[in-house]
Amino acid sequence: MSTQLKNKLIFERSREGRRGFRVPDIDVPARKPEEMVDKKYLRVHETALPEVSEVDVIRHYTRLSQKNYCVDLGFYPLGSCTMKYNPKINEVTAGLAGFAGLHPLQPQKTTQGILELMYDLTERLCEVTGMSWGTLQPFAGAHGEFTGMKFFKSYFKKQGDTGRTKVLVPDGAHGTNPASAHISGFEVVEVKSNEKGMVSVEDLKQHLDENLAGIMLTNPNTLGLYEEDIAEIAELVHDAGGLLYYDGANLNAIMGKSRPGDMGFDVVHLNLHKTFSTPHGGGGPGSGAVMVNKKLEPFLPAPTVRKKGSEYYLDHDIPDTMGRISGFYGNIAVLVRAYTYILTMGNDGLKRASELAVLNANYLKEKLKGRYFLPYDRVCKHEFVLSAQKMKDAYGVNGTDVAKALLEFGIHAPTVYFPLIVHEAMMFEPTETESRESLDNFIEVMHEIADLAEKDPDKLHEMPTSTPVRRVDQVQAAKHPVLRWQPE
Amino acid sequence: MSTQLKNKLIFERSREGRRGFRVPDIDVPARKPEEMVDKKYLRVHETALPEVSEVDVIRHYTRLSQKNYCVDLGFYPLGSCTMKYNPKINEVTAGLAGFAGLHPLQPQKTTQGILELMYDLTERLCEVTGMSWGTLQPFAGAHGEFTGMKFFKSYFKKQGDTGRTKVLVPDGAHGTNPASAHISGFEVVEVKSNEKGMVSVEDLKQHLDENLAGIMLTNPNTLGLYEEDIAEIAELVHDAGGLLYYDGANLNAIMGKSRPGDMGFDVVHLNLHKTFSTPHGGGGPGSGAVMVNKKLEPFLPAPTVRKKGSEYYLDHDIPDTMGRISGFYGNIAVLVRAYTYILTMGNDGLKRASELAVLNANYLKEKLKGRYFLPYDRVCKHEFVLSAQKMKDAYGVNGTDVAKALLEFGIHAPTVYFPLIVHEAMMFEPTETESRESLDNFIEVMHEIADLAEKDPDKLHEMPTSTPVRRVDQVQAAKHPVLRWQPE
Amino acid sequence: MFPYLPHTDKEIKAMLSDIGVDSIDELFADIPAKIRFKGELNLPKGQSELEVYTRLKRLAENNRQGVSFLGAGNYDHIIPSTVGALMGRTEFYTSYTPYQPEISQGVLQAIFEFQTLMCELTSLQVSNASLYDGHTAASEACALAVNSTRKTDTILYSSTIHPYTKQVLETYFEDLNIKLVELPEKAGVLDTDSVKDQLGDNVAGLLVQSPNIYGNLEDYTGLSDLLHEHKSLLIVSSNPMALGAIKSQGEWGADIAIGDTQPFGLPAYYGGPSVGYIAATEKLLRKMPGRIVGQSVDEDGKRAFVLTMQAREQHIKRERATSNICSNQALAALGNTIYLATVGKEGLKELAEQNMQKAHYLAEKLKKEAGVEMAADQPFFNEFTLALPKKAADIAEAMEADGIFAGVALNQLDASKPENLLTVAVTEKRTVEEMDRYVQSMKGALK
Amino acid sequence: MFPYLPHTDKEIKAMLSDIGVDSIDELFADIPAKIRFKGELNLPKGQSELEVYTRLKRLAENNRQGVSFLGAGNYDHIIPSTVGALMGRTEFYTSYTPYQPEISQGVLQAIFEFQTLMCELTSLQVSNASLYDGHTAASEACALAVNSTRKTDTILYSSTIHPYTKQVLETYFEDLNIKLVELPEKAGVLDTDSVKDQLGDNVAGLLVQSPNIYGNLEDYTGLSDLLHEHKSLLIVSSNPMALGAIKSQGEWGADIAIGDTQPFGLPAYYGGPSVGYIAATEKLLRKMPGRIVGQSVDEDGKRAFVLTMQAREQHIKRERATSNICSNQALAALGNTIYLATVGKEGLKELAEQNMQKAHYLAEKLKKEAGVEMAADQPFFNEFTLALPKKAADIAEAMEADGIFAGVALNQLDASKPENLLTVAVTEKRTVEEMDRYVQSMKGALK
Ligand SMILES: Cc1ncc(COP(=O)(O)O)c(C=O)c1O
Ligand SMILES: Cc1ncc(COP(=O)(O)O)c(C=O)c1O
Repeated sequence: MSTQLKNKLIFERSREGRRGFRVPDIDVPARKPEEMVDKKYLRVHETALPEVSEVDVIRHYTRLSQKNYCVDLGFYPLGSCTMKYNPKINEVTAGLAGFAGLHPLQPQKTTQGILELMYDLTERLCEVTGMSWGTLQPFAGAHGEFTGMKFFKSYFKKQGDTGRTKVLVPDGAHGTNPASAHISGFEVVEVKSNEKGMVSVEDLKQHLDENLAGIMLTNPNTLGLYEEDIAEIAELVHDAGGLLYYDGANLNAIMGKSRPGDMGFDVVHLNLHKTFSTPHGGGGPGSGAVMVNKKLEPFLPAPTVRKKGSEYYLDHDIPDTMGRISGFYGNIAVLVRAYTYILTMGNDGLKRASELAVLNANYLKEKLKGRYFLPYDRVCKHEFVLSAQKMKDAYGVNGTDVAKALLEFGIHAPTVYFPLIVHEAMMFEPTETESRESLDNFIEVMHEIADLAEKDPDKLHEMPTSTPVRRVDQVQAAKHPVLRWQPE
Repeated sequence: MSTQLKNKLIFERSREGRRGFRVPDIDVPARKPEEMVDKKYLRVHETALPEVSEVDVIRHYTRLSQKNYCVDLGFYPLGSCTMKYNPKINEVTAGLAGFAGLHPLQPQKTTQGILELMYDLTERLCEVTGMSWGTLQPFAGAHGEFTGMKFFKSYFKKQGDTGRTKVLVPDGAHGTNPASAHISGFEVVEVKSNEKGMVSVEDLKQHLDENLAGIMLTNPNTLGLYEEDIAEIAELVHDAGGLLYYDGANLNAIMGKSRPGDMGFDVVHLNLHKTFSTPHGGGGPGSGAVMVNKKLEPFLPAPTVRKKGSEYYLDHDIPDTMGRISGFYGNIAVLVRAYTYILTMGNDGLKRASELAVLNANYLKEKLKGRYFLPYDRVCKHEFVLSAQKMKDAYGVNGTDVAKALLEFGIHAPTVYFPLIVHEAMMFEPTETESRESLDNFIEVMHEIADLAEKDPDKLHEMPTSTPVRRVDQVQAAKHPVLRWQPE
Repeated sequence: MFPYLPHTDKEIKAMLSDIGVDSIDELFADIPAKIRFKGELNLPKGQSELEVYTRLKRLAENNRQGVSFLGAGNYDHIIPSTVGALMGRTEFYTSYTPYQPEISQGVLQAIFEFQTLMCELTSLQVSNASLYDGHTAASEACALAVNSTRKTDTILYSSTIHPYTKQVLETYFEDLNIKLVELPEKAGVLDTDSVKDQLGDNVAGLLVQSPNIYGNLEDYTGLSDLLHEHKSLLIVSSNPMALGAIKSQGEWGADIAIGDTQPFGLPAYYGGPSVGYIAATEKLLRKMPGRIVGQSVDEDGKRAFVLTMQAREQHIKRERATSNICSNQALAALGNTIYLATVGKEGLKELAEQNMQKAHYLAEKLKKEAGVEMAADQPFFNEFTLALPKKAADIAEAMEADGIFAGVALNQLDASKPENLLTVAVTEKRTVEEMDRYVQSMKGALK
Repeated sequence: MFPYLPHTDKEIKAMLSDIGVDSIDELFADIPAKIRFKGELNLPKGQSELEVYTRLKRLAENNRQGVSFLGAGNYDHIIPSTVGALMGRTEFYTSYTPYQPEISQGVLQAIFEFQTLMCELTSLQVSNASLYDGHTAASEACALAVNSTRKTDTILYSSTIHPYTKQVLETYFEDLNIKLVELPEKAGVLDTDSVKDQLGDNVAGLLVQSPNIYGNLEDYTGLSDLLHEHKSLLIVSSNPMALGAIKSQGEWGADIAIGDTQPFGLPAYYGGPSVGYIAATEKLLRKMPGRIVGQSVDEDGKRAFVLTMQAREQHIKRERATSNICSNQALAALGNTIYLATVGKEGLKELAEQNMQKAHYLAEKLKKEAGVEMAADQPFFNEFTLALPKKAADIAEAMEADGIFAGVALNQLDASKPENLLTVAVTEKRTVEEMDRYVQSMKGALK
């Protein structure tokens, strides 16, 4: 049966002696490894790598690809992830051989083009965020957060202020925030949100002591709400001797409208794989570029790109640098895409993108709040959070059920169970690249799901049924971990 | 509902004023058309071209693509079509900007690379076919056939032999053969096949008169059988003053094993999109390169690629040329792929490909003939023909039913109802790039279908049920033709 | 070892034994010994990807490109990134002709959209799924005219059509009993007065082209009425990019519209692949050459697309067929479809206008600053012809030294044309700087 | 107009009215006036694809490439055509992290295969879904060691590991209460005698690298036993391409294997993206950083893959997490997977052997013909270090004039290294002609 062929692992397609690749004929003496190197250094066991033809490889992964949803297939309102359309021109420019073939250690006079791009991109990201300079090295958002925390560390070290060990993180923060602060050697203290879903200034004030290193915030916050008191918060933290860190995952809401630098942040990480349209690749690679203000510039990770006259170079000579945070200079291919996007959109386009992202989110919110509970009912920015708690209480239909039902309708689920401050949270981020009819289709589906919840909840519990696999047993996966294929 | 979104035409996604493409700002005076050209020359009616965003375009055609089967998804035993794997390196080389950007009329000193490729490819195709020179211009097999017929015409014209108006075509020939002879101004006479499924020499002899221009054959023929008497046929035709034309659609069976030139053919067309692995693109573009022997070389279409010293050039100076058969020089991007393939395979690989194509076909044939009727039971070459006639008589299951059942099992159907000399014909061509397990899976499915034919024929009539659409009403399509979308 | 040949030795042995033979050679025993090929093909052995790529890359680099003002049927237009991204979907490019509609809706629907787009652009009612190129499309159109009109044996064509089209027509019709009669030009356009003289009941149709080979727009006012009076058909060939701005074939009253869609998202690629388009009036449908996709329903009543009207085709008609085309240029037509969807209604208009604006800018600047003359004073779209004081080929060669492909010397296409005619194409891609450089270079070359 | 913004003015109006506001600005009224951004960002306006492409192309062309003998963690290997073709499938590259397994089996299964491949290569039991790069993988591995061993506060590392790895470790650990202690080298490899001196119950683990920064292979016989006696872990970093020929981490008895998979089908791309791999013994599973895919079944009992063991991750653990990694390098890991599937078991062996053969050819030829010396007499894989009579950077610069990137001057990575050390990498892509040219060029540069 053909299904049998279709559901194999690549290892299960292996046939002894089959080949999918021809190595060029060797043009130097073909000595055996043991003639070159003492046997004790050589591999003992054969690997069970697959033995397949090129045809096998292509068919296997082409079929696999068809078992995967993606932005190019439809709406992907995964909150906090900014799954906007990834423009094709970005892929074209990222594919240019003049970039792809560069070795990170080749002489800098032979890499002026890529260095100019990095310089130019840094400058533009600074303009968007209102910061002074930055680093493009962080490989993802969390890596950017770590880098941000190292700025805090380096700054206080330079100040000789060793007592500042505490970083404040709101209760609604993304998990990476506290984790990043923690692995950087900070003690994490949670700040409560108030009834409006915003950082409680009252609670914040409790923590403003001489141990305060600073605070990590995202604004709009993870409820999609703009922190009204952000200016006051910044003042309070600064006055207490602390620093402010901005998690840029939510920047898509406010480009050209409000800049973290102007809000008072000292350091900002950006997720280029969100706001700047680089594809997420099924989990990465992304880029967590970090921008800082003048105060923190001396602590940039080494090297940083600079310009002298008309020459671009990697500056390793940063006396107060926090050190090296990655092997080379970051996910360069991602940077090329982000740069392409910024050129394409320009100042007018970036601003318009934010405006329409916010328009789309508010439109959705208004159209859904009648059927789903909206815990914080006010104007939102790029995303908003609904709760399935009432539905769960009334009909036994929870956030997961709604998510899985959406899959059945051919749409990606929202982010569920985050932020933690909302029970049965469902976080929707439509992004600006969705058209009105796409939103309307989604609204219709969501209403249909709400109808089903009332009338036929069991049908929802069954869903999805038409996806490549149905609901997957996560408990078994975790309890009896099978994490690799085993040869017989 | 999302399905509603998914099944639209691009026109039905249109929204007034929506844009998917930005034209660069105009950098010369932006005059209105009517300021440049008298109004009578200008378009009167607006077009109903779609108004969609880039996102719409990408999603629309990405989803459409997923409604299409292809070689990269699985087995495609479509007889006479040689649906072998299309190597990815061919796509890489065909994508080289140094080829793609060339204008056909730019100075030849600036196109030495592509001319060398064309020259080299011609040479290699001559070696494979045993011919002397050729043209790469024909856009597809049928175009090659036309070109072949023009060689006949030109040759006899040169001989002053105007009475040779008759071209013989076997009853098993592909429809393009008689059609090509006809549109070239020949009268087509059908030659019968004998009980072995081969050209009847007896019948052939009836037609060997002074009106004979020649014969069109493919060998192995459309039953996948090597014409035993080919040498005698060639002698007879030549002795009668005729020429032999070889339809190269079936060359994949015999590379390095038997050459049309050695069989006695004067002109050969090749389907580079079959034997030489260039993808078929859902119906084209292909290439129907034509090779000829010395006798016919003077009649090549103009221009032909030649070499003088180390310089390649397009020779327009062919006194006895048949003329021009296409605007420029053929489907060059297809030629790049075919050339890449020949370099990759080499003489050893091409021969091996034919050997394994024949091995695969015979293997399938032997495994299926127990359950399906094999009208000509002998060793086959690259393909073979079964008949569903007995199944139809016994259970009401015809060739179409078998074909549609295969679709249900995720496999492409064979060619059905061709050749015309076999009732309920089903023509299978596995090609060399299918692995044994792929064949075994197919055999299993075919046996299951045979079982169903006996036990539950209605189930077969229902199939397919899980494809993007089910059986399509062809009668309605032809009776009430709807050949375009209409704006409201 | 060959990466595309999956068979292991063990598998081959087992398969041979299942077949009941001892060796692969036995499977070739039916080839008579006397014509069996015994040696080895005189070709190099197979090579690795790296080696092959290195060779191809070297060949690619052994071509040179310039700032291109070359046209004459092949143009340097912007190709939106969507085109490559979507044509690169393997489901499209590694499928065969959509004979099995149930698993070919992707290709079928795209072709249906292509047909619609061609109808919209040409203002005609039916289009096929594609022909090989614009030149062979002309011969198919003429054959269609002959086959749709009774007792005709003559095709008229304007001397202003592309010379290659003429040459292709000659090849296609010289062995049939069809006369090709060329009508003269006047001031760079068809001399329409000549039509009447040649018209008669034996005339199947008249083939004209606008923009013509000089780039000039022709005025077909009254032409279709005149032809129709004689039951002859009007066939108009047009650069489809021009149709974004100029009068369409249907608007001129043409019965058949043809042309070459290379400008719609296809790379120049040394001339191919492109697509020959053909659209016609409803009446001509049953004689239309090539494949056609129609809309129908499946067993569940769902909209579905399918190859239709196949009774016209050679599979069924065989020696009675009036066209032999089988494989066409489907993937390239898909490229056109994606292109047109991307640029859209307004984009095509804008692009067409920019082509016109830029060509007019350059033409005027050349007249004013380089003092050269137009070969004729006629309206044009994105291409115009200069009558130079020297051989056009020499001027082009001189300008090539400045990195500019200055245009097509028309006598290169047709030796009977004057040597001093240079046809210059200006697309939306040419910048004002490039055009100013062109003028400087031309001035230098003329000295 | 922006091709990615689908909204028409009409639609915007209708949506605003549905929301109940009059303007988009109203939706931003919650931004306090004082910090609202009022001007325009000081960036150019948006541009068309052609303009953007032209700019990017110019930047790309403003880099130069040479025949590369550069390594030090990034190598010029053959990339089979399958890798690009499949990584280019939009279903893979435009999807997010596979949080919804029902519609993410493509990515999930591929990662599961990646994990298996890493286990096979390293001879260890569990692998994660990827880390950022080989250097950050080292710091994750050290953190894993610290977190899996009781009451330890020290990480030992060999002075022969990549200097950048050391620097990254310093950044990661300097603010934690973890001591980093460097162990000395002897003749270009770790002085294994020094391990004993530093070992104690406070030591979480020892990080070593083979092939090391000089390209030398190190001998870890007995090392894991020694460490395990102190309940310390052995962490071995290896170029994974070498694992096709050299003893794997598991075979040396390592507890954790790390490295960077750039050699497996990823372009050099100025250093990124690549993938940090990490594999470990079963025992360490619950502390493993990063995402992990597990096999399970769906409701119908069908095999299915899913992100698992998420209790380890920061989404749940938050400030108690021992790693913060969230997005990883999934697409690049997919590239690795396709690469390894394509080259296969025998291909990887052959490639590894050819790397070795070619590097040995060049090294011997350099010794013999250019009279240069190896920095140490040690076995090596595809990279070796020369001790030159002049500054390595100067030699490299001189050779660059011949179009050759001669190698990495080690003091460029670590100022404390002697100035005369040049590390030369030779992959299967280097031809005998290129190597012979290298020797000639070196001879010239040394004059
Ligand atoms: C608010 C927020 N912060 C940080 C991150 C971490 O980013 P990354 O996954 O790129 O490490 C995310 C990602 O989901 C996020 O949503
Ligand atoms: C035997 C044979 N001859 C000729 C042709 C025509 O080739 P093309 O479709 O390339 O015009 C075919 C194509 O199916 C064929 O099978």
